[in-house]
Amino acid sequence: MFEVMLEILIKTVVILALPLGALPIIIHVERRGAAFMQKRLGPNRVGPFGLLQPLADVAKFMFKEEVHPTHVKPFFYTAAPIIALVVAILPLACIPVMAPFQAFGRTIFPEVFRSDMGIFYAFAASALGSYGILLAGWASNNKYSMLGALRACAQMVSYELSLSTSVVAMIFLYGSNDIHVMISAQTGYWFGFLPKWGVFLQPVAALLFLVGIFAESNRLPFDLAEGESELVAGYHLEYSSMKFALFFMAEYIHMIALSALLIILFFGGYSLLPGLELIAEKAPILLAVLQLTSLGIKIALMIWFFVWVRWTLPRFRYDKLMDLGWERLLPLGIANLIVTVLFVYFRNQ
Amino acid sequence: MVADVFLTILTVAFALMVVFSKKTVVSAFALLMTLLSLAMIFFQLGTVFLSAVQVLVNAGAIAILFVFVMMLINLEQFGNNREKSKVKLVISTFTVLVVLGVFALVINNNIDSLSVVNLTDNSMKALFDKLFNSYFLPFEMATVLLLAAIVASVVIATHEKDESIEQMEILKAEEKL
Amino acid sequence: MSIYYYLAAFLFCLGLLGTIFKKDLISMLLCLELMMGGVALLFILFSKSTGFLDAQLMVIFTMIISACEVAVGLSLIIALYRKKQTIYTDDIKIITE
Amino acid sequence: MEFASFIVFFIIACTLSAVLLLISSLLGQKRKIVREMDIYESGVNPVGSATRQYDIKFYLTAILFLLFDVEIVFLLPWALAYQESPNHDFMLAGFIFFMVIMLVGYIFVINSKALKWEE
Repeated sequence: MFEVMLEILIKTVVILALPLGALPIIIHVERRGAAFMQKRLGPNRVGPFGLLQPLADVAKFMFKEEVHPTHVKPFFYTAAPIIALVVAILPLACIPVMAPFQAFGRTIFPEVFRSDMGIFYAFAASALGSYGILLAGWASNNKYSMLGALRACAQMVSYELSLSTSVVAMIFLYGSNDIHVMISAQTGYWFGFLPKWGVFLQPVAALLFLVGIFAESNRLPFDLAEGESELVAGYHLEYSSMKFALFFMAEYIHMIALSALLIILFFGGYSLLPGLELIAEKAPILLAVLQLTSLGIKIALMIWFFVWVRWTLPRFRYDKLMDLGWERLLPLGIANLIVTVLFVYFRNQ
Repeated sequence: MVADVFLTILTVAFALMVVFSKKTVVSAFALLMTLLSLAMIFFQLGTVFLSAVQVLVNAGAIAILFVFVMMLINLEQFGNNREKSKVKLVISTFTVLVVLGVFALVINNNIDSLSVVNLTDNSMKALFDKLFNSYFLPFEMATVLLLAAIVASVVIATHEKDESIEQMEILKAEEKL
Repeated sequence: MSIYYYLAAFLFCLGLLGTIFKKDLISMLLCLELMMGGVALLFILFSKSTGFLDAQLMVIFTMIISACEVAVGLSLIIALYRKKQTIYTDDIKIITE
Repeated sequence: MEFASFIVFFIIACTLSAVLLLISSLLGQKRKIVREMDIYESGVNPVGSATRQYDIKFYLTAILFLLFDVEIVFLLPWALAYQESPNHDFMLAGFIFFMVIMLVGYIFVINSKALKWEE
């Protein structure tokens, strides 16, 4: 009993510490990346190359005055950032960081809880993401906040549909909803050089999922919820100091969790990157570390892609955004699903 | 056992909040929390798929719908009053007693013979097989029901565009003048 | 686990009472959802105690039906509100215009 | 076991966020300036209330999301059951029926212009 509890605790702490520890680095990379793309310098005063800037930011968030406006609904106003962060963290619980391994006489699964319904759980948890935003907008009792929250919510639910169709297509292809089975189906090579990733099987589904996670995490080009020119800051307009920081953290953790799901479904999850097998063959003891590194590199590239897109594409207009979701991506997803099913059916004939 | 009692208390508290809260928006959020704690109970009972579906459909979509409607209708003008009518009180007491009586009868007669069967992960596959064999026709009929709901809700919610709310308000304002 | 049987009965009865006593339509729909939740819980408990999987399938159908019911019900409320500017049951005793 | 892991994870996540908020409310500076507590509306005096009526399109989006989401969620068990099923023809026929019904609904929604934001 004690051993089981210890195992759960260790897993929980590790799975929480990895993204939370990476958070300041990601934010720093985003700011430096933005500066790089705009030919600016970016934060470079605090510490060497500005590396200590994230720490300074955290300290600033903690010591800032907490403005608690009088017109808000106090309980929900305080609860909203907590709900947003907790809901963003929840999907991380079923994302495996490496293959199951043998230790202490039993198999240890490197995710917080092991269930073959893991992927359903992750999507259910990320479907709740809109509540923190909706609650913040409503509790703030401000027109900008309310409108931003409604927009964000409508946008998130619209893109969730096309995202779900691509997940159905992938589950159908793999024939299983167990994350480990999905990943082991993606290890190996076609023709000796092309990794067996899902993205090569289902490029359309991968595209839908990619667009979907941009909309779900409210990032540019879909950050209508906080379009500065019209809504000032959107749903977190009335928030300050740590409360604002929690929303900020929730957005980035949501990004990490959704990227991890994308990588599990389409880029082989923790399966080794091409080239790393050579090291793994020489030293099998390093396999777990190499898997963790592979997953980390994939997520880092994904995050860099987020930053890259942010400074490349302009923001959509709201009606165009909804039209794209409902009239382009949803039929595309359905058509993709039908074609996939028919293809599999006739191939087996 | 502790988890059972804790989850029950949680659910009961939120359910009471749904009925007795003064503000309808608070009721809606309490309903959301009730549905989520029900999902946790499903999870604890081992039906992870149903728990995920409960979160996706009931908590993820239905509760959002309620909140949206509350944003659409200006609820500040409506209090959340409960009616005080003696006829209703008598009828409802009678109904609740009948429901509880039937329930107690069923539970008391069968609870000893109800053996707890452990549903393992394999049962999920059996569940899906059953859904697409014995329950195939009801499943397809359910999609027809959904189609009917889609058509009905779009038609009902969008008809009579001339009488939109804003124009009604303009008319009211003119009447006052 | 048996405590959940009482929870299911409680949720159903509370929802029923709420549906009878509430005056506005939205709260009545909220209480209907409570009843649906109680029913779903009871189905899962029966499936768990008897081993029949059919009861779990009933939960799926319950959810589909509650989704349809909420969608159409809320549309009706919206239509009513646009027409009469009210959501109270007392104000809509006359249905025809 | 699964449930215990989930509960531990959930409680730790909640505690973490609550502690973060608590730290800042303990360390943060405290002042009381009346103007600062007012509604932010680009610096001018607030006009009207935030609980006004919003566009019905938001509501229609949510309702259609609910109904289509139910359909897509129940495709997931189908996708899992297909490989196991002995009779693939039967499953495919069911899928096609399902999709036809769903597409009829979808085409109706698009034709009714319920989701067009620009008139």
